[in-house]
Amino acid sequence: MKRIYMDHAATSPLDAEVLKAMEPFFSEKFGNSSSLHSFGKEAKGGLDWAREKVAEAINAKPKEIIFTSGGTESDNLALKGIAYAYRSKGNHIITTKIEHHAVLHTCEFLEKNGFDVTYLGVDKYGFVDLDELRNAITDKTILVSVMHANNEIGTIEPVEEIGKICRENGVKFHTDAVQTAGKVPIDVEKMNIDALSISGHKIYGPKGVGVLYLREGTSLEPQTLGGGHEFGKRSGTENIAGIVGLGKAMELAVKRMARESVRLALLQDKLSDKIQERVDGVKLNGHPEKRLPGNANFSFDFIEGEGLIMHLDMEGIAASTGSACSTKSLEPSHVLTAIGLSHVQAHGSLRISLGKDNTEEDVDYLVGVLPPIIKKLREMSPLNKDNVKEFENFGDSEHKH
Amino acid sequence: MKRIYMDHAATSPLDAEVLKAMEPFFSEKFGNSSSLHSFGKEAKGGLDWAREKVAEAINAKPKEIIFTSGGTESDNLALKGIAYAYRSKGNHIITTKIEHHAVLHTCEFLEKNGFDVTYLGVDKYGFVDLDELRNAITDKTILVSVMHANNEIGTIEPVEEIGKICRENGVKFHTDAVQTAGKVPIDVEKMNIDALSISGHKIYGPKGVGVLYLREGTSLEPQTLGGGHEFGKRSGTENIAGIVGLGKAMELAVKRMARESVRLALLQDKLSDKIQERVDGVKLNGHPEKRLPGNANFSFDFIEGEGLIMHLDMEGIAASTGSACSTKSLEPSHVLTAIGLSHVQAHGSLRISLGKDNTEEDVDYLVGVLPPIIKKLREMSPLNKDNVKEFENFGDSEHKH
Amino acid sequence: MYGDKVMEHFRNPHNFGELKDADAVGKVGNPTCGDLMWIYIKVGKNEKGEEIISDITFKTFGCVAAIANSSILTDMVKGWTLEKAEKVSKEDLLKEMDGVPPIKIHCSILAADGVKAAIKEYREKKRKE
Amino acid sequence: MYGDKVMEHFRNPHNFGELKDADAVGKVGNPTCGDLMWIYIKVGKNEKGEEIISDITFKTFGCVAAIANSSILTDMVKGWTLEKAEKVSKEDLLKEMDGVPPIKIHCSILAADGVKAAIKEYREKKRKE
Ligand SMILES: Cc1ncc(COP(=O)(O)O)c(C=O)c1O
Ligand SMILES: Cc1ncc(COP(=O)(O)O)c(C=O)c1O
Repeated sequence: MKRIYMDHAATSPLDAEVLKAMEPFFSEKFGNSSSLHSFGKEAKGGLDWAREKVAEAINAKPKEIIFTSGGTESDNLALKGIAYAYRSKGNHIITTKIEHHAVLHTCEFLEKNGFDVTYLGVDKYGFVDLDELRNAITDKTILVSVMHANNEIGTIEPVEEIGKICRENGVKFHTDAVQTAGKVPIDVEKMNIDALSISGHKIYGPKGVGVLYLREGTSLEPQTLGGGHEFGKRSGTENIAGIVGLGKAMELAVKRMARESVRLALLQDKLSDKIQERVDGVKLNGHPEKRLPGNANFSFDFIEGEGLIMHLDMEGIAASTGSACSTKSLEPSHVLTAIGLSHVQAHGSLRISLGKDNTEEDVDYLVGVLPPIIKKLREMSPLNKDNVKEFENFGDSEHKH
Repeated sequence: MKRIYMDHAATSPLDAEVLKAMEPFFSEKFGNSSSLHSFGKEAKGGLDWAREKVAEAINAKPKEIIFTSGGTESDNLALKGIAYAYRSKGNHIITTKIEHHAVLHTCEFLEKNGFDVTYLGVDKYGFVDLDELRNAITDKTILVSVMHANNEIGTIEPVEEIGKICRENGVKFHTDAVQTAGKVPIDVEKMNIDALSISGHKIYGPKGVGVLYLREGTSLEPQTLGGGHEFGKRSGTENIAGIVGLGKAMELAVKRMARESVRLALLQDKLSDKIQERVDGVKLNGHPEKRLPGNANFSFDFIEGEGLIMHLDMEGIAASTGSACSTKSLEPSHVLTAIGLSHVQAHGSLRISLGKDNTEEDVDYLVGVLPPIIKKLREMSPLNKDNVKEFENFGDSEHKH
Repeated sequence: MYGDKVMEHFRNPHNFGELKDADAVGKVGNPTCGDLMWIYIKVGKNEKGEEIISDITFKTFGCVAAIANSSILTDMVKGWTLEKAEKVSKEDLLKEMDGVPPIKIHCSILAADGVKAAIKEYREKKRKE
Repeated sequence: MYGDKVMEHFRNPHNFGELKDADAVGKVGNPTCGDLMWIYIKVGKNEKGEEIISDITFKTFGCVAAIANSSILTDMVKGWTLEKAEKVSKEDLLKEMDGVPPIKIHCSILAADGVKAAIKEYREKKRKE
């Protein structure tokens, strides 16, 4: 059977060119970059090369690039590292209700350890309100963390304006750019960003490698201690092959960005239009334009997402419902409830995230197989437009299993 | 020029079979293991397979295996994770003066955060004294961390006895087995081990992936928060290719262990004998027998190690002096000073760590090129047996740059 | 995550849809938690004159496990006496579901509650008659 | 880590070994920190009658940078007047070393101290004569 992967926001396949760049570092230039000998120097060469590539891609300096084990570690390191480094200045952090769990759970950890965290709400499109942000800043605020684009609904936040507000108030600004790096232009100077998280596996790079950009002069308490790698900010023998892979993936992504983002946005538009044409009781979540190219997030009335995903999987289509990570909890996506969806609507969500190998035909195929699946699930569902109202009020956050 | 790698304690090349096992997970079975669809299931399959392989290798259960980004993270997670989880029981930790910096610097961090740490000394071979350990345990002691084998001098510690003492005293026992996993038999049951660190790149597996074995029922405060991966103990999208590589590397290492450890021990004996035969003023550091197969650590009188390494490198031989990581500090190795070497002797150390591709011929070649290098460096050195005494007293630890 | 049997029942569920002339409907679950299940029953009599479930269908909003256990349980209890069906064991149902992950246990046994709720409604209706 | 010039001087150091009939020896460094350097000088006169370093050698226990800067500086100051050599600039020497890592700066300029120490010893010896 034909298999069509449409879950690129969860992860992506390694690009053949990226693998080629990594290959010499598996068993030829395999040294430990700390070693004095030639094997060590070769490894160091790869490390330096990748650092430059990543720096170039976001208009940073090589020494501002810290390699980590992924987006989750980058988020943890940024938040804990900056919070503890500036603890004497204040204990207030501002973030949003729609961040990835790597940010949210780290904030909850910090709350348990003497920090106050303000979680900004978002409007129906998922946008943070800039005035609300301004009002939330106090003289104890040390850090603002707002994601560049949301991984579920794809909404792109006004980070440049947020950066400006932070700069004006002398507050550090971190942004989780795991979904945008290599897909949407990033300029840490123009955007006034002090810290930024990137993950390799979202851009056809390897899993298990990420980046924390940290502006020169920004203090950070290291979280992983040892041999003093990465300018003393993140210890552990460097995953050179993975780091080179990330460097190559960033280079390719930036090179392809202009064309690919237009192509994906058009594909996504077509997809959204056709689905809304052929299925009723469907809603596109997130903002219609200011969204990640290729991301489409729908809510289908009266049905639940897992069954939908499994039926699509049986037709060869890989997609997701809510966040990929949320399969460990029965709670519906915190992002979808934050934009005002009831729990019933949130459970009926489908996220399609298109990528480099997806074509018009793939979209046509999806648009063909989806309506009968929705129809079948609705036939099976006790919910309908006459009774759904009585169940929608369950969307209060107090209700727990 | 012929290039001979003899620095396997720093890192090792990826085994071709390991790469082969990893390959399907780069761009075919590339899914996110949390995803519901078939790509996700394939990834989950790789993850489960590797978890079983690692568990088998150390006589643990699959659910006791937590994948991390490497040995450094495993050490950090074990120490901080257990220390904070048992904080209400006590605040005392016992370790040794010869641990890797990943353990030592984490202990220093814990000291700054309300914990008391006892650093046990070692004898001239590098052995911890079991009575000293017994005496150090108080009713506030919650954790003992003693490495399985030292990365510099190769000495294998009596972990089984240490585990027994810890068990008798109701204290958790962590061991850093980064240098021994796959090289020396490990049985977490027999050895009474509660937590154990492993790193992929020391056993012909990939860099950037490691394991923390954590005994069922042992509490741990997670340090990297997010999607709740690895049983909620270590979040971050799993590096499936890397994890499968580590699983394969462990499987191969265990299969080859019996033969390979004998072969390497014999090669190392030959190397030590020949060097001591042809060069005077040389001493083998560590214990003559209870050492890692293939590890040889020498101190050459009157010369400094960096120059020695660089001369060997020019002859095509990759070796190291002190710890690979110590190139970031001018202090001589804390391990060599802990076994009683003066700073001058410690600076003159050479670590040869043999691996699977090293042959008798390689050893002969090293034994051939080494004596003239030592001779040349000694000719250049102001130190000699008549004046060295006056400089050896500088070995006190108070002296700092 | 799910075994073959669960997937098979999810793919081709038995007994789904409204039962037009149902004697009672058991409504269980809560869409906030992602599942809502209606079990329709029709009650008849066996040769001994005992009341039995002569027909049963379901309508389910929920995950794969919720749909599969609706199908499996309705298959199972069809023809059972009300007395027996009332005591249907959640453990047995879970066994039939063949190893669902812990987080899915709740929705993998919901149909048992559904059948009980339907029988209860049937008895109450009868009492009022 | 090191540039070509440093590596070349490390590989084939100039002016190493004891200077048998040296007029003075400057002893600097500290083996605890990994370097110890002895600079041997012989003092002569130039046509103007000024005292110059007519010959110079070194013995060094230390890293690549320590050995290389011994070689480079002894090359450099050979023939210089004591007055000029006394004021040899550490910055100039560091420039000659062509970009050593920060942690190696200490041992990359040690030879300047060595030359100064040797000249100082020479002057003291002369004063006592
Ligand atoms: C917005 C966002 N932040 C952080 C992460 C975590 O990154 P990683 O998967 O590399 O741990 C993800 C993806 O899982 C993400 O989408
Ligand atoms: C004993 C020991 N512990 C920990 C580590 C750190 O492991 P990694 O290099 O995977 O971070 C090493 C090697 O560097 C080691 O030899």
